[in-house]
Amino acid sequence: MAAVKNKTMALKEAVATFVNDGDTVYYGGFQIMVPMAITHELIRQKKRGLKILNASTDAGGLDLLVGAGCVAEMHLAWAMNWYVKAPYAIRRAFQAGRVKRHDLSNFGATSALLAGYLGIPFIPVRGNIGSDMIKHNPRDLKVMEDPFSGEPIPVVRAWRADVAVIHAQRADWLGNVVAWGTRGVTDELGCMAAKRGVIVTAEEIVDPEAVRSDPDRTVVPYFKTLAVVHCPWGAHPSACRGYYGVDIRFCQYQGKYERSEHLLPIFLEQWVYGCEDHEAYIRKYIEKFGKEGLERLRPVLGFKPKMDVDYGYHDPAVWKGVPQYTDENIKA
Amino acid sequence: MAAVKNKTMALKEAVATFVNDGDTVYYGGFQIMVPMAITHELIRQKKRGLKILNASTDAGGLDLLVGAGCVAEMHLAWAMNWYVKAPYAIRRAFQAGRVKRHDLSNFGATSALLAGYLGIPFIPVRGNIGSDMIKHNPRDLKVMEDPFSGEPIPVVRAWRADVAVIHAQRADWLGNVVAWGTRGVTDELGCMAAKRGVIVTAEEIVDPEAVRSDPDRTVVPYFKTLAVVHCPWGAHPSACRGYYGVDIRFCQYQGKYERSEHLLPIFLEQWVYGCEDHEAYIRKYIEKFGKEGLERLRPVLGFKPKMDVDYGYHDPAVWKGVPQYTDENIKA
Amino acid sequence: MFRNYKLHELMVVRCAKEIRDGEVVFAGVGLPLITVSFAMATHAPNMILLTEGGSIRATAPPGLAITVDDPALFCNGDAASGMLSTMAALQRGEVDVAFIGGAQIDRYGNVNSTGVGNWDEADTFTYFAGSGGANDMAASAKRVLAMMPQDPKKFVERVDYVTTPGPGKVNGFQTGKGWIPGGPTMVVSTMGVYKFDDNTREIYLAEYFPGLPVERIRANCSFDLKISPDLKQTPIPSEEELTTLRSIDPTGFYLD
Amino acid sequence: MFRNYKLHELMVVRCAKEIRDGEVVFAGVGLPLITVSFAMATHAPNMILLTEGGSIRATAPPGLAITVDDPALFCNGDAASGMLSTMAALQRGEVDVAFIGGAQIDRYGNVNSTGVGNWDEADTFTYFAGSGGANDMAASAKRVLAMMPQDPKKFVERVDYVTTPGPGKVNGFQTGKGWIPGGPTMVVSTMGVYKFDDNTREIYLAEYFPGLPVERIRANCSFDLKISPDLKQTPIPSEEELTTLRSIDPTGFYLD
Repeated sequence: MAAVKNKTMALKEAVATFVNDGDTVYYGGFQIMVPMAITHELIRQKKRGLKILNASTDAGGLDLLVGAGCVAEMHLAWAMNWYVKAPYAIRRAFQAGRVKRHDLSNFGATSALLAGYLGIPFIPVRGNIGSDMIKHNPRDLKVMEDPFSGEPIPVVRAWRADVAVIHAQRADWLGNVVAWGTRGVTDELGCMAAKRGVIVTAEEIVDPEAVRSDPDRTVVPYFKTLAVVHCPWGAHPSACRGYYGVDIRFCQYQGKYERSEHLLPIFLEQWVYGCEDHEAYIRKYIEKFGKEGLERLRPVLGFKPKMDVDYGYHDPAVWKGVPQYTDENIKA
Repeated sequence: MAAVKNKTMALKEAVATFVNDGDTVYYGGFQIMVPMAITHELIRQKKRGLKILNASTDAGGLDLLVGAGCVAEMHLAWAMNWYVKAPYAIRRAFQAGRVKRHDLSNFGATSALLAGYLGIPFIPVRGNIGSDMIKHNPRDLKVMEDPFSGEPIPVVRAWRADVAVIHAQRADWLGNVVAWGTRGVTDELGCMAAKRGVIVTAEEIVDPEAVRSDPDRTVVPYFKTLAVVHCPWGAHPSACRGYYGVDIRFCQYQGKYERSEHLLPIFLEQWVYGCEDHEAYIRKYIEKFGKEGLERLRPVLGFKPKMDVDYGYHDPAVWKGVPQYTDENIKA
Repeated sequence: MFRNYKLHELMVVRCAKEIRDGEVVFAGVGLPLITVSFAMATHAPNMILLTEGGSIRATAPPGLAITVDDPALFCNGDAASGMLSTMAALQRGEVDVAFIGGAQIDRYGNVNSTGVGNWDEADTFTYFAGSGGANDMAASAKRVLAMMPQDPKKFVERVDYVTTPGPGKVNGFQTGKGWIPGGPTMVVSTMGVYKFDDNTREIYLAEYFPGLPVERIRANCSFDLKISPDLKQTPIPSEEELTTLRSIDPTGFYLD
Repeated sequence: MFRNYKLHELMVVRCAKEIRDGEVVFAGVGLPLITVSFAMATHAPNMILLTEGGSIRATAPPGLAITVDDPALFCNGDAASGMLSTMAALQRGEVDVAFIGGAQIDRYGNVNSTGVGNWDEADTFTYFAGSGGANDMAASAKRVLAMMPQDPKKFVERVDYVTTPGPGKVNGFQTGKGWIPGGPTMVVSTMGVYKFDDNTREIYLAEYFPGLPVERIRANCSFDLKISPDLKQTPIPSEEELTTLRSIDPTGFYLD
């Protein structure tokens, strides 16, 4: 029997192996769980011409990626570093014509990811009708006639990435990805729709036996996963549910660099190119802002499941030798 | 402050209050988790003209409902009492013109429920193209042109019931419904799409605090729920995950009655009309087939979640008084 | 009477009054989330809270949330199944009240949260974040409250980009026909409260904030603002209301 | 040589050989589920198992499952997110092999699992269960194995109801054009193994079961059955194969 494949690897190797220039990339997370360690590694490896798909993204991760010149197009609803109130690098790149934006509403984008997940070519949505998004994003949005009612209805094109990049709470070495506290928002959709598969950084790597004790929590099953990377603090400065909160001060600090065309390269030099990997980035953080900076991010724990759950199995062998139930009516 | 509403009630009251003749009903479960106690109560109350929506259904529950004359139309992919290899009462009702069948593939039906869940009027599917289902079910299925690619693609009309009826492992008295071991297959979709809401029978009723300790497991949130009924063995003779397996011998016994137009009324008289409620039905079962009949259905337990999960909360009050992070580059 | 409350407190207390007990409310981060926690703590204890990150709650979160997928929203939540589940409730028409923000609004209630300038001449266009869920909320909620800062560049004749169509005819689609939705139904700015004329579908000033002369409100609006014949002053929050409100955000994270 | 194995055992072992290690396999209840457990236990330890109830597994279930949403399929499963998740994988084209059953098949591989008789004259129509997932499997899996009983009423010139279109032109749709799928790719009946001619898209006998003369197989088919020039006998299961197989269903729940 062939050995079951262990998919754990270093982030450097995962990104080098599974992300190509020009790829369409599902970019995971929402306002938290932003795949920041992967973002830095994409920048370090000077990936170019990426086409990004996602619903909404915060904490400036995508702003860094665009500012570093990795992105050619973005299909999405919302991109921000909320803590400085704008996506500065994206704004500059759009003005300079370096990046194309294809805007949808948040549920328009989520529906496009859902259609990709379902393997269907498009899906109707209720939003977007009458907006300028229909004018400016004909690639993703059309208004058609509902063949059942004859009424006009917007439809969005299915989004399917080549590769998905996400940060998760846990994964096993086989590649099963576990999320709790809202099942990953849109990550389940974006990942399953990805054609080649998923690169996941996780706070903890566990044995498949742990995941299999509660398969309802799996949001990405192993057969979609390309690489599992053990990466504590992999979403920093965004939050990771149950592990750390948003580092608001660092988002603001990073945001001040994002704000200026001249300063951003200094940030990238110091915090991305100048750090060999995410561990080095966290070491630099501690050197510069102290361990108390990270300590401040620790969550209040104690919100633990309290229901007694058992998946229970029934063995059909019990039926062996049990006679048919019958009575006077059905004897024949 | 108004008191929070307790939605627990007797099944008799729930069905009398929330199901009207002529209603479109999402019929829960799949091969297991069939809402059998609700089925019996619908029959007892002589509900008429129901239009049933579901993907696939087994264990003869729907066959009894049709055989008792409650159903006018069925939109679905598959109906069976697998243990006698046919849906006999449905077959007879179709032949006599008493029931209309609108057939889709299983994922066609699931997609129709998903479209109802999403609040969109229709959704594309990959299956059904070229089949006779397109000829015979134009109400639910059309082939249209994908507005993005121009290729032909089947679409199914969204299904939205007036009311959904399901059996669940647990619910709280507020109406939150919990499922584990595959998240209810299609119940989450059929229930959320229901316009008036959901009647749920559950093996156990728990406090909201228990459910809230693990909100990822909620498949129907309380605001969609009309009535919560405590009903152990409520899916018998189908299975309830973690509580009991399929009662194959009883399915076969019931199936022998389903098989004959003349025998079915005797079954209904003895096991449905003749039992005041589901408790009486279970008492009758024990009288007739012994407690060992139920004991045989006990699952093998010990398949319990083993991951240490904490939803973790981060208090933004920690940021009070923490100065901005800065350095020589961004002093200005 | 002008010193004992803050502008945000006035806005939040005013907005909260639009929520009726037992309603389904879709709230984003920031002031809307404070607003619903305040409503739950006062006149709407049976309110049902939905958020974009997928939270469904019968109770206020255990503390402040600073993102729409904040762990706070899921700790002791009633359900948590991702954006699909709550946005689907919105699309099914089950949301009574939703909140949106925006950077520009025009006389016909079109809201812009995408950017200012001419989109077709990219170098003139200053991108904000994008629609996010704003367009979805306005498309499907029964009542839509917009909370916005007000100045002449923000209250304009015609928004530069229609992110969220208002209750009139936009881009060839007439709202209110068939299922086609109707945009914001009320606007609470930093200066007053606005509603829409059912016939002309034009915005008008319904309430002015205490101490703000109508002339100053007009001056912060670059179109000819209609004023309600029944113009009222927005009520000043009571001491009791302020005490409750401040207990929800004790460090002034949002309210300061 | 005809006495030491059962017909179902022969069918299961033959079908299992169609599964290659590492493939994604969609299996329904009964013989298919036994087939995949057998493949996992022998030559395909890295097979990926999906079921209609939503199970995704790297390992065989801890025991026999008797429904497609059986608890057995989720105990120690790798993922369990309902029918959406596995059927979506199917629609995305990620399933290598799927199994279907059926009550009738015709010379062009159309399969009927809906009912026999004339649908438009209801009183003549005997309903079976309906499509279930059969149509979906055949529409989207790369290879589709049909396991069916064979007699002249089941192997017919034209099925009474096309539940699952075969690899030819049906109801105006030509399979294999664009994304339009192609129906069953192999049929294992109770008498032999069938494949389809790439040009004529017609079914032909590729293997006969041990001890069954081709004439008897022809007699159990009501159209003029084509026979492969390379007709082979289906291999008899080895002792080792039978031992492994019987350990999966020790009480003979399916195999007897």
